[in-house]
Amino acid sequence: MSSFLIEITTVLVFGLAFSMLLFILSVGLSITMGLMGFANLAHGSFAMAGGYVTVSMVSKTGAPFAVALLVSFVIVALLSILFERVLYRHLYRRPELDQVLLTIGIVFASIATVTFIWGPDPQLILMPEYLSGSVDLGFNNFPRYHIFMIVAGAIIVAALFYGLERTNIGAQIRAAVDNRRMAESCGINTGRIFTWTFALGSGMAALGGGLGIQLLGGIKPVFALEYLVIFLIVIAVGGMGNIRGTFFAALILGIIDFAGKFYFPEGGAFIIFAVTIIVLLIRPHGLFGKA
Amino acid sequence: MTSSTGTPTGSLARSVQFLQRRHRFHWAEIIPWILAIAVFYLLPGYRLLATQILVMILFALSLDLIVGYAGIISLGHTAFFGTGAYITALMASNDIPDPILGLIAAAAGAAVLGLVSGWVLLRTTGLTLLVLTMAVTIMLQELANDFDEITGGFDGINFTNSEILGLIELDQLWYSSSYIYVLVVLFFGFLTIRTIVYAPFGRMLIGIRENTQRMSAIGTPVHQRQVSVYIISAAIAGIAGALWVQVQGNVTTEVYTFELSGEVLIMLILGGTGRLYGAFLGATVYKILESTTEQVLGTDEPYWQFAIGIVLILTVLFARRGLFGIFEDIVKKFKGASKGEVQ
Amino acid sequence: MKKYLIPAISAAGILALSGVQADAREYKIGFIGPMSGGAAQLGQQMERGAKLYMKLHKGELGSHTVKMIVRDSKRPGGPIAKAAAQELITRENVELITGLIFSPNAMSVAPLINKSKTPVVIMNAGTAFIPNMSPHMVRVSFTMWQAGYIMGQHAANKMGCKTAVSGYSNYPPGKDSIAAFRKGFVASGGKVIDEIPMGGPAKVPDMTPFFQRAKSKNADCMYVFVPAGNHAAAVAKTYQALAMRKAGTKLVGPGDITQDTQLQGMGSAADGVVTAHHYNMFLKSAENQAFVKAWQAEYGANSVPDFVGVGGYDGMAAVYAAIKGANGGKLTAAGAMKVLRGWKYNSPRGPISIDAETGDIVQNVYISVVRQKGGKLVQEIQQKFEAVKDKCKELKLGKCGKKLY
Amino acid sequence: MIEPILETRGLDKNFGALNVARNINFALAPGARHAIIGPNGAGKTTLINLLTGVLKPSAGSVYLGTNDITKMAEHQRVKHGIARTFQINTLFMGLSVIDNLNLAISERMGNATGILRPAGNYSEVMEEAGRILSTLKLDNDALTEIHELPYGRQRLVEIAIALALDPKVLLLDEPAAGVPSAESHIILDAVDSLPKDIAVLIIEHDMDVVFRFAERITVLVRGAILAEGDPDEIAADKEVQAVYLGESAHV
Repeated sequence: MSSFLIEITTVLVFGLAFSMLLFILSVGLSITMGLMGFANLAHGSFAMAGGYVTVSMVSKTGAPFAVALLVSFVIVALLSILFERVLYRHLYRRPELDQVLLTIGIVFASIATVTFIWGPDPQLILMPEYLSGSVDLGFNNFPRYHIFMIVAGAIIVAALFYGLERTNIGAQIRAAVDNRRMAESCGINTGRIFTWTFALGSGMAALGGGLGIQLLGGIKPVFALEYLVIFLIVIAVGGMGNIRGTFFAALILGIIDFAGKFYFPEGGAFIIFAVTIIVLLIRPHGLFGKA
Repeated sequence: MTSSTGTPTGSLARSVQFLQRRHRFHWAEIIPWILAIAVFYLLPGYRLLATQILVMILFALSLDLIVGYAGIISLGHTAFFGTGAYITALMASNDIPDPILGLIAAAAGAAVLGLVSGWVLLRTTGLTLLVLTMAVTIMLQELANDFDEITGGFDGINFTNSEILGLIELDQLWYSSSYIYVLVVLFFGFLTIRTIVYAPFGRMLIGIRENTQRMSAIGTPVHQRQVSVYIISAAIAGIAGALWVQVQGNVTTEVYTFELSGEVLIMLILGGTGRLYGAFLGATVYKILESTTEQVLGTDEPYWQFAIGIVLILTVLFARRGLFGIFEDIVKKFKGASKGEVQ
Repeated sequence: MKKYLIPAISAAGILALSGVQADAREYKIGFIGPMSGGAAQLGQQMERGAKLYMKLHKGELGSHTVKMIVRDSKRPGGPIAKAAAQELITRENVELITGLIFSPNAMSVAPLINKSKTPVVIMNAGTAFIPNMSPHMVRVSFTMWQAGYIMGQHAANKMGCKTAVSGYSNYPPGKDSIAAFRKGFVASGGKVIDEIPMGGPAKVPDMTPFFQRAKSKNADCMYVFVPAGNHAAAVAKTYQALAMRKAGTKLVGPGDITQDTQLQGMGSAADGVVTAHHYNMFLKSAENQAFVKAWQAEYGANSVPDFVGVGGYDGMAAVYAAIKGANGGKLTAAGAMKVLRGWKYNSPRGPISIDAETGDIVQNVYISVVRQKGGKLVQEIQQKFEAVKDKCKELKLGKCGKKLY
Repeated sequence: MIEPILETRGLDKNFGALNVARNINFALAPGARHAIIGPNGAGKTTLINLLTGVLKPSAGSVYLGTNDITKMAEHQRVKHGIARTFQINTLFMGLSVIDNLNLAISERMGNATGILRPAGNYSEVMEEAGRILSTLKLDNDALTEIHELPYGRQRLVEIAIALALDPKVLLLDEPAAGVPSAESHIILDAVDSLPKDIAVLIIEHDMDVVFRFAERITVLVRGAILAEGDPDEIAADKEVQAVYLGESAHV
């Protein structure tokens, strides 16, 4: 392989790992905003909760990483149902600004809460042997974890798409996202659909929070706010409520971000934002959004 | 005062009379200014915090023009605040230390940025606009960080202002003259904004917020008007940014953070949008919680974030129109229904 | 009459000797540091160091006491730190201000204390020129130049590196640090082939793209500067994940990348990393061993001090020295500076002193290497450079060469 | 024949493969009372949107008098005298009735961008609003916010706003839609008493209203004009009966 090809492939592999993480983290918010028009800025708090549950499981109980991820999915999904029932549902018909205020309030309170429990330091876990170190793919060494991230991401994405395209509940969700009124008139209980979808989305975020520990330098209290920017960008570029769009947006932005930093480190975060601005000015409803 | 305001079912003449008097000053509007002066004399040790609050009020007011009145939600208002701040700081550190000139240049520079970015960005709405405004701010912050030969980067620039009108030095320890300076600028800024919102232009903005489709159908060039108010708002935000750094004598890239954009938006929603005094209340409550929670609780543990979070949640759940809404409800209870009083 | 007079005089004499026991004074000092937000762990370290010193040296001031008022600077920028300082001075009437993690925090405070003539002891903020901003400031921490320059020399002379790449957090201390490294490295015959900015200091970026770029340059050494705290763990991890050691690039840097509080979390990734720094918890001196023991007795066996904690500890030692110098009277800037400029102290990090002219720290710099021992990571000292001054001020580079007040 | 005040020539509009307007040649005479009828989905509202500039045609042109206004933006057309009402209330729900009107009047009088004088001091705006409110018997509701008004009275505000624009051409999109029949006479009276110098184009489903009001009727089916004539001609048209009246009979 020529050195140029090696470089491109390397960039793609790394970018893909980040893309997968981005998608898993963002897709729930995309659905929430698309389905109910709810501006849930506390999405990052659920992802963060997932990260902390994973860390605690692994370090306190010695549970295997994969088990910890699944448990965090379940716990956070249940937690999000609680939040949805107690807080969110009062605000579905209220102005967006009220939703912003509530969810930012949750973000602040969650940051403070995890600081009390786990302290301000980033929490890390030592990965099992098969996930640490690097693996030689013939043309370059890659971190095992990145490869794992791509594989795990692909499985999760496939499962999600299968669930949405092939199952009854998936069809109901898609119908409700497309046209809520129509779906309701067809007898779909969109309120319940939303609760389940919200739980699913938050659970996915929790998975992302757990999977991201290794890639994002640990899980820490400010996570909930720090990654909000990225979620919003992915969703806007992908088109609100568009799952396929969110996937491609995550793919494009993940790879561009890596390539940008690799080739033009001076550009800093500039490149990903420049791309976002250009895309949104040309396609204000996102790459795959409804006009 | 109150007996003259019209009742909902009153005759046409009384309705017109209500509209003709709507913009008049209510005696209660003097309260914030009295409080501001009282703070100056009674709490001298809190003057820098109080000064910062006054600046934030002006910043939040500028945001209220676009969010509360014109219905344009932005997560990037620090683009203007920061630009005003840097213009002033750069002038002062390059031998143009006059604070008033600094304010004027900051307003002009921010207005130009408002024109350019508004013209392009305001064709979009909702989440897209939110993300675009945020992206612009973050890019400006990156630029300020990268060009640290000029901006001082993360460490920023320290500078000194000359005397105001060649007479009054901006005091940076006891914040006596600085506080008064900011208060005076805030007062005129507030008067300007208040005049604008009660003029036909302000009413027109409310129309845009309520229904852009209908505004087009009555002959309003909506985009052009949105850009106009964006420019005005940008200029005032630029002045706020200039004040922010003038009274502190230094500027860092923090003035461009999107977190600050978020904070000022939260202050505004917390206080209540579209009513001017919401900005006063929201900025004050937020900054006081941020700065004094630990002192009040007598702890070194950082509780402020928790305190703000809880206040935000409770405000949304129980005070439907921000904290100022509580105030309005109380007034209403005392007076019976007097509609549109604080529109 | 005389019978009564003599004991009275001698009593007065004893009082005078023991530092005016009669009116015990409470010295209020202000402590500004990030107690919340992304850098809260640094604020906590620094506060713990300071409080530990106060606890261990309670008796040292006789009947006088010290009350430390903590204020949260929250963010790296100036405004909140400055407001905190203003309130501490005008409302709490503190006589001295200390703490200050981030450089902009310290810089924003400088004009204020120049007005109020309040002495300041900087416990951390590392941008080289800061002490030049006020005659009332001293610094007990470090500058980027101390470690960077020596690391550059060491990499070229002792580690056999002919080429190097640098990666740095893109802000003034980062630029300081790689400039110092470059100067030391080039002076010893090395060549820096790429300098890679790795995002801002506020957020920990994914380091992979930057390290992958560095790897593609095939240099002998990679010098990395990131701010202490969250960034450090990511550095070693990324280095290992990309198998850069196998590819023949050695990882070096200032001690920020092997910060003691982060070290054990790095696992085998940190093994073999070489750093230059003024402190790590594995120093063999009696002072340090006593310090680490006291720390763990106070904050738990799992808690370790790092250089930020030592900064807090030594900073408080300086504060106590200044208070002793005030001898029961008011702590003034002039009085405090008289004691502190030229002050010497046997710190856990070795003997330190404050340069009377610049107000900046003079201290040992150690070259250490990380080793795995008994399932734990330790730092072994390989070489010691004694009484190192700030190169930037010695060479009078840019603002380092000027008075800024 | 009199010069039409509003005219379309060969107007086409498609959304992808969907033709919603097909070669429409339509003329509105000054002072006309003209109705457009057609089954659901015939493209009636689309036609209004094309006339007002909300939509741009795929082909063809729109004339106001002798001016080609095809490229003119919606708000500019309003300034040239084209006003409309909406099929579904499109009002400033949070504002009072008189504030709704004032917005339109200020815009028409060209003082909507004034930033110095308080809105309440523009007496000419107030007088105009008062006049229109009295005409439509809305004066007692002047300070009522729209969302507190019954739907029927909200429809009246739709008309009031359009009148406040002092139009030459008024396009009414099903003015009585959604109004309970007990109240619909209020709307119909208002429509009947519109000033004679305004050319009025009305879209309506209710044939009673159409035949009571219109002097001329155009029938639109699947985006194209099927027939046009005076009410008697249309009533007698076999094709119309088959396509339109037949269908509406079993709706």
